[in-house]
Amino acid sequence: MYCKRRVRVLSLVLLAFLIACWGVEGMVLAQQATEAPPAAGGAPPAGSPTTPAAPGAPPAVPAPPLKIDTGDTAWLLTSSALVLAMTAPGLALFYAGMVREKNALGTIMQSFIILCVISVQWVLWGYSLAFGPDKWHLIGSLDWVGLAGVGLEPNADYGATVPHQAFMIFQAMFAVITPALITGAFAERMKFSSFLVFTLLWATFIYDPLAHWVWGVGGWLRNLGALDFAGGTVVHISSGVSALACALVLGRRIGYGKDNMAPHNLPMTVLGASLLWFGWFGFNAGSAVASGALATSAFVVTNTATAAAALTWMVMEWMYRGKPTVLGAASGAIAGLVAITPASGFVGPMSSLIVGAGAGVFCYAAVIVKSKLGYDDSLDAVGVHGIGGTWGALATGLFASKAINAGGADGWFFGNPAQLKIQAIAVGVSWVFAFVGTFIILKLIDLTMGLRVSEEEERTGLDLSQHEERAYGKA
Amino acid sequence: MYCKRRVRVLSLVLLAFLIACWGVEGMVLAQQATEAPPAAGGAPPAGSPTTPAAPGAPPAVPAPPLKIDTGDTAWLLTSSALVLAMTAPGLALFYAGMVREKNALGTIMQSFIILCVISVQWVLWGYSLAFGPDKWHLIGSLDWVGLAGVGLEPNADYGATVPHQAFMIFQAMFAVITPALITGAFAERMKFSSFLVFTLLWATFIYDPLAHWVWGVGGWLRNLGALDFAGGTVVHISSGVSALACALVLGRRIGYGKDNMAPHNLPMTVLGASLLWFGWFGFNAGSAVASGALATSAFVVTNTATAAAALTWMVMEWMYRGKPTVLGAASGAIAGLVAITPASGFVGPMSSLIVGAGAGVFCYAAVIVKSKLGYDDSLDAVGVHGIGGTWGALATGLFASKAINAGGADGWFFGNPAQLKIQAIAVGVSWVFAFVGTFIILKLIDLTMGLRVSEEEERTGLDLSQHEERAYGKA
Amino acid sequence: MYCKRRVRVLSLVLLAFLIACWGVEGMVLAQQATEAPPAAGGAPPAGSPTTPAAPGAPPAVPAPPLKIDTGDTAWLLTSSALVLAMTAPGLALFYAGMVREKNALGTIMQSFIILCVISVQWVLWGYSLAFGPDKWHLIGSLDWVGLAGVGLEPNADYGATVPHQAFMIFQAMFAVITPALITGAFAERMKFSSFLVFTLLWATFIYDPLAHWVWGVGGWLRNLGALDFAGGTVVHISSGVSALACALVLGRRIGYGKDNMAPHNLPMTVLGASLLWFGWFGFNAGSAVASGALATSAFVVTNTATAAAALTWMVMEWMYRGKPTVLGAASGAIAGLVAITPASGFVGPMSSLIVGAGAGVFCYAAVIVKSKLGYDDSLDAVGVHGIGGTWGALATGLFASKAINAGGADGWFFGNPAQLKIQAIAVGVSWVFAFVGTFIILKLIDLTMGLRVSEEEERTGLDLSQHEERAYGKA
Amino acid sequence: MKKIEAIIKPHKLDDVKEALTEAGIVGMTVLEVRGFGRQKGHKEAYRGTEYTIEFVPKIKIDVVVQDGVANDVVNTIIRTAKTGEVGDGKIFITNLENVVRIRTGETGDRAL
Amino acid sequence: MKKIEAIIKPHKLDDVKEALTEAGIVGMTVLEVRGFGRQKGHKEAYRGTEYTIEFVPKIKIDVVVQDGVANDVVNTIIRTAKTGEVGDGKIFITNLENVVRIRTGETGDRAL
Amino acid sequence: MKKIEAIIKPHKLDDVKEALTEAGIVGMTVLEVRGFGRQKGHKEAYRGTEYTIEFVPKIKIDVVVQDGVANDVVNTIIRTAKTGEVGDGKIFITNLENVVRIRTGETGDRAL
Ligand SMILES: Nc1ncnc2c1ncn2[C@@H]1O[C@H](COP(=O)(O)OP(=O)(O)O)[C@@H](O)[C@H]1O
Ligand SMILES: Nc1ncnc2c1ncn2[C@@H]1O[C@H](COP(=O)(O)OP(=O)(O)O)[C@@H](O)[C@H]1O
Ligand SMILES: Nc1ncnc2c1ncn2[C@@H]1O[C@H](COP(=O)(O)OP(=O)(O)O)[C@@H](O)[C@H]1O
Repeated sequence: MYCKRRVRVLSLVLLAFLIACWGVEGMVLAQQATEAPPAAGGAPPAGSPTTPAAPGAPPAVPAPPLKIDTGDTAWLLTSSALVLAMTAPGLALFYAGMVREKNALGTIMQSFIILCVISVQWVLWGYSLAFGPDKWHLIGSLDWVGLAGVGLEPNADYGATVPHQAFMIFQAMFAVITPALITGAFAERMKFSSFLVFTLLWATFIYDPLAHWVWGVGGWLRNLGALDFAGGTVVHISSGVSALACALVLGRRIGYGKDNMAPHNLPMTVLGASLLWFGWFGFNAGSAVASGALATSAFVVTNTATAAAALTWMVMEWMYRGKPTVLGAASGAIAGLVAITPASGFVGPMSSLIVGAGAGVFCYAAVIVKSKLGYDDSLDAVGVHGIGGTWGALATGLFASKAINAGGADGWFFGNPAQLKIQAIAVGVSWVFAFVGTFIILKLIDLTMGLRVSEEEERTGLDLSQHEERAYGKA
Repeated sequence: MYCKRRVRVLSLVLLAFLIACWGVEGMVLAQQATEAPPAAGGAPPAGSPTTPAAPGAPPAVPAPPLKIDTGDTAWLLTSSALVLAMTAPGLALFYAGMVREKNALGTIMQSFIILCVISVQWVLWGYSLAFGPDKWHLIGSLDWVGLAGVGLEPNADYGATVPHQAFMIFQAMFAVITPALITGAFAERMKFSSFLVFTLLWATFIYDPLAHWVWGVGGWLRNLGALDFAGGTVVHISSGVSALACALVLGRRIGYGKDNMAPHNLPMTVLGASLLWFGWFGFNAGSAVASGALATSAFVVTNTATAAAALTWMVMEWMYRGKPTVLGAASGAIAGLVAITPASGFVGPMSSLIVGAGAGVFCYAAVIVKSKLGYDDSLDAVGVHGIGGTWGALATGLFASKAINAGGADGWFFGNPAQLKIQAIAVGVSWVFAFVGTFIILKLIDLTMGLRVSEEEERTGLDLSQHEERAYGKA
Repeated sequence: MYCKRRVRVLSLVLLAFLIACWGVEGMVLAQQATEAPPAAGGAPPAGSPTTPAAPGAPPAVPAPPLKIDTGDTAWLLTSSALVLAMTAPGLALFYAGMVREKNALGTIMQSFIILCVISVQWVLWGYSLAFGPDKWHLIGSLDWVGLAGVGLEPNADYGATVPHQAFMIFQAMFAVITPALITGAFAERMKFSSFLVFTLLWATFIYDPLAHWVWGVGGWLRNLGALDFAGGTVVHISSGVSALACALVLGRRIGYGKDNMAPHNLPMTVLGASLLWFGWFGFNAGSAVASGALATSAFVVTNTATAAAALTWMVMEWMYRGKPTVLGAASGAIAGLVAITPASGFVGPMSSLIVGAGAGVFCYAAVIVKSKLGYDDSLDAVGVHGIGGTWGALATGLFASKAINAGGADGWFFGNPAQLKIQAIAVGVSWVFAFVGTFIILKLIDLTMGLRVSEEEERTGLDLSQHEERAYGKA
Repeated sequence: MKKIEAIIKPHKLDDVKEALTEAGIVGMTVLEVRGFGRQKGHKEAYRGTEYTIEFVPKIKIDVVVQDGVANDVVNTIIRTAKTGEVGDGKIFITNLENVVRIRTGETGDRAL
Repeated sequence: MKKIEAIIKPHKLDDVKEALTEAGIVGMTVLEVRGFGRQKGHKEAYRGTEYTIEFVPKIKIDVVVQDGVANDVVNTIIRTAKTGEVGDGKIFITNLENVVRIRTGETGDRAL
Repeated sequence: MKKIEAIIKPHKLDDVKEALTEAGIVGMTVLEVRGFGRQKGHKEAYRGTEYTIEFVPKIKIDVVVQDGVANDVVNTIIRTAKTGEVGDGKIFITNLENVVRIRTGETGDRAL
């Protein structure tokens, strides 16, 4: 009986697939047609905060057809691969090492499957919502759904020397990692099906609009002049604040504050952290959307801030608790990477030392404070990404300098206090939008399908209860 | 006594090495002489299926000396490094996580040592057999043995803008990973010495000719017009079908179907799968042998198909068995990567969604069917690479479009049903050649040195019996 | 009480940070001012052993402003990221897998925190000491402290087609990995605080001067004509010989030769070794400081020598002990990478086979001999880096060929026996300088703060005694 | 002296340990075991293969006590380890001939 | 009641478990141990260092049964765990004072 | 026959094993356990959270011997496992009803 049902299911799926295969032929044909002609953007290339020209580059001459530069494209593709590696294996292992053994696979799965879900969502509608032709300064239109019109010619707005699809796939990796960061807040207790729905809704209704506001041509925060080189607001504040909403709505894990919830595999966590550091060079230096001076500058400050933050966190801990820890150093590094992200294309190496040190101080303090407040942000997504991202976005308003990036702006310390105010607005808006939006999505899911696994499932662990697998089998 | 023997062995080896060192002086000198002059190919650059010009590029002007492009070279070197990372650590961990603890090292060793063996074989004679000047449309001549004539100038046939050796080393990584894929079929029971011999014979007599047929200038399948962008037939069908021969000839593991053979470390497997995904960008997008529109297109469809396949496999499993598994998602991703490989330079993103979904469906079905048929393809090399590669090669005949790659061809859905037939021929030929060839090699080894470890060694595990090491030592 | 102290510490730190933040404003401003103007080096571009022009490149025309090449920069940034990955996660895991479980985190921490410490040291004063304007052919001046004058324009001496900071950050990764290699010698017994002090002193007083001698414009070994493409003397001999000093001064681990000290996680070690291999392409091929023929050549010989060395070590072991081991193959690969490092930009593929094979023979012999001599170089930093680096530096004097690199020199086998003598001088100088210098630093630390953890701490393991953490927690 | 061996559910270990400590027991030895009994195991699946794992993770606690307090200890364990569901475990009581404290060489009740 | 402790070769666990189940035994507790005896261990080598590992992985099965069936159980184990080679293991039989089922508080034979 | 169960510090295992072998003992079974007693555990900290681990890693050695040599064995263990610091461990001695060698079916003293 049971077996027959299975065979039937299998045959049905096979059949359905074949029909689908045939059916989409038309659609594919249609799409290819739009892919072929150069998607030459009507607007002339404009210096933009996110893709500023390298200092010293000749001023852009309007009109002539855009040419793909092999070096820029090589760097952008490399960067895209690096950012993919941040989510899986990077973040997947970073988080999985910190949970208990019984949740190792469930935690890995969350990052891994987000990579799959958002890769498809982005191609189908996410990119269009975020970067498609502007509507009311709030959202991209649906013109680029299914990548219609997103071809292999450069797009003047988003990278005049690289194929438009290269920019698209680079951004896809950002859209992937952002919801994955949130999973740290609800680790070890969320239902897999609900988690999938949450991810899809959050990406569509929180990430895509926010990305449009800050990075999309016409987006209102971009028009305001907010600086966010590689995602302080869009990626880290949005995920960190949403993580707070998750921790509050889902509540604490069973046994929190009583059971031993020590990380089950810290070498795995350090491996993940190191891969995040490695991949983050693509994240930040790749955000120059070109290979040259600006990418180099972003690369250098990324490394410097990260190192400074790791040392600062370690020293703080040493003074405060008596021992320097490995998890602390790794956490500090991530905090530094987070904080330098929005600033990475606008500040110099000495400034980056301070941005990094600040990340170490503030994020460590946040983590200590959390354990007093009593909400269960299991893997400190709030403390690291929310606080680190906020500090980084504000620090950009302090340390940005046109000497580093002529397409940017000066910060307070370089004579322009107004920039800090703009940054503060962008930070505030992101906080409110992400928190309220996430709260609503979570409540909707809670009322309909429920957010948490049952008590017994939680005790058993996600690996067996959600996936019927164990991380470490014994022969 | 024993000790003395050892010392003598050591001294002898040292002596032998010193003599060898002196002896090769002449050979090295000779080789350097051929290395220095530019190996300018006599033939004018020709658009070829494997290294097609980026769409829109100016038509190649014959005669002028070829110039190395720094961006193209950067991308090709990066890609070569990425493909290396696919074999070790990627595949090594992907496979090792799935075996029992007692075979973890033995399994890792197979991938790792193949990397070493084939790296040397390729430089000595493999590259010459596969890509050297054509003989009878069947094999490369021995003219390029020891890389004689394979210098640092571009070769018009195999990459007009990159050093010839860059193309050579990129292809070396392909030659490395292909036999490594097969090891999944005979995991946990093959004798190490026999395995080494098998690898060397297989590379020389199966891989090198097949690569020549499909990719070598003058190769008969290439002349026929078969499309294989990055190795659907050469890499995946050849390894998957050879895997089938291995599973049949070697027979099942002791205790198969009775003992618990659960994976000993699934986080390791997911780490491996993620690194494979990461490296596969080099595999597919690097196969453009240039940085630009075509590489970008290959990159985008690779990511999209992979994500779609992982989701499809997971959903299939969820419906068929009741739970979505982490191993399933990871396996689906690999299936998607396999399937998009031959198509990656010829299809657009919407087509790639279907190619990926198909991989999820067919490969999952293959894995389920296997467990009914009863042969022991331990880590599903057949189901994933054989079936996935076959689907991908055929799908290329359906979805290929000249709008994506002017140097390619249209598939059935773009008005050219003939292409599917050509693809089917290439698939059929690869199946037969790989199966028969592998079968013969295995039988020869079985008759001479034996293929399997003894029963007691198998029970003890490869780690202790073949290598006298344990994966996880206890203090 | 305790709690209050903590709160006070925290507040103090926060305050101090804010003040610091304000205080550096001036300094940052000052620095930015020097960053902005192009740091056009006064000296005309000169062919130099470390950054030689690609063969066939047009002779450098003096005076015109240097232009950044996007492809070269892409490759250098990619290489920098790759070399970072060598230290963490690469070396961290390679070493950590070989220690006992109780020291896994402590070992990982050493590599990880060196990455942080030296990243900051390098930016603040290390780069200036190593590459800053020459003083007495012995050391760089302090002119470039805090990267003053190290901007985003190319520097003719150190890479005429890439931003100066790109060369700086690439070199930073070299400065990072070198002290990390030494940690293999004192694994499982060094006090964390003393280790930090040692690292800082060693980098400043050993590494920075040595790098200046060999690579800095004006350095006396460079002037002598010593060839060291990517760090045979600077990186491997210096770390390997210092490792010897460490092993001798610190003494053996408790229980050495009696307790079972088997590696606790060999898959982790192979993962680390594979990542080292992967990253080493950046190390060697990146040392061309350009993307093209020379980088390609370095890439090819790196891969070939590594494979040859791994096979040689394995075969040696097979003959000498009876079984080929996985740790042996991985160790051989590292030995090959070490040996080809100084030669990688000067020799051809056939020569590299011999360089690799030699590494396998000599380093394996060194490791066997060590176990008779009785000093405790726990993870064989001496045998692999000291011996491998020495062999590689001498082999460069044998196999170097101007046919490969016109900016280099010919070795003995190519008609220039003098080169071997120069290499021997460089080797000898590095040995003496590194050994004596390290010895003095260690003795100073031993007298003041002590080098080793207490006996009880050593028994407990570094993880708990130094960091109050365990690598693998049990729920 | 009596040796009391209790097989319990893993997540009950902390409760049992605390209760025993409160009851004045100063020493015990704990190990991880796998139990087979009325409590059902679980299913696992890896690609095409399904396994039924019949062994359930359990904790075994060994406590050696003077004869007089054995009953109290047993009752304390029952009270704290009980959930009322199948699989709560068993307690085995054996008679012990002697106990020695290695550090001092003391024997019998004084060694506890 | 008797407590039967059997040290066996790891790959024999499934066979023994099945045979005991067929013989009507409904509960047992299993753990991984390392044995030292006549059976030789193995050699390992890591670079220059060789180790001889004298301990061999074994499985220990604890079964508590009524006095009457103890002999049957011992024979069943002997029959299924035997390979005839050195290292097949040992069976230790102890007298047990009492057994308690935590879930119900039942004691003695009823607790099994 | 007597069953001697010794809980010792892990780094003493090799010494004890060697001393027992010299004393003519040809078999023993060893397992890893966690001990709770007078010896204090350690602290661990992960970011903001601190844990006190009260269990200490110990090794348990089971040796079954003829009645006559039990005392010798106990003394050998005391001698070699003793460091004089808290936490050296305990030795428990039980009477054994019977021993069987699986390979041969021998019982009693001959099975040892
Ligand atoms: N006869 C026995 N001998 C040894 N251990 C037993 C025996 N019966 C049960 N156990 C142990 O007790 C545990 C609980 O037993 P089980 O039958 O599942 O539940 P309950 O004790 O609630 O009836 C088992 O997992 C096993 O470890
Ligand atoms: N005196 C003993 N006390 C405790 N365990 C023992 C004793 N003798 C043997 N064993 C256990 O029995 C196992 C098998 O014993 P061994 O002497 O190797 O083989 P055999 O029982 O076939 O003679 C050993 O590995 C050990 O675990
Ligand atoms: N009553 C007991 N029952 C079982 N095991 C015990 C008992 N008391 C102590 N142990 C074991 O002996 C070990 C050492 O005991 P401890 O009190 O720390 O030191 P000491 O034996 O030197 O007084 C403990 O870790 C525990 O494993």
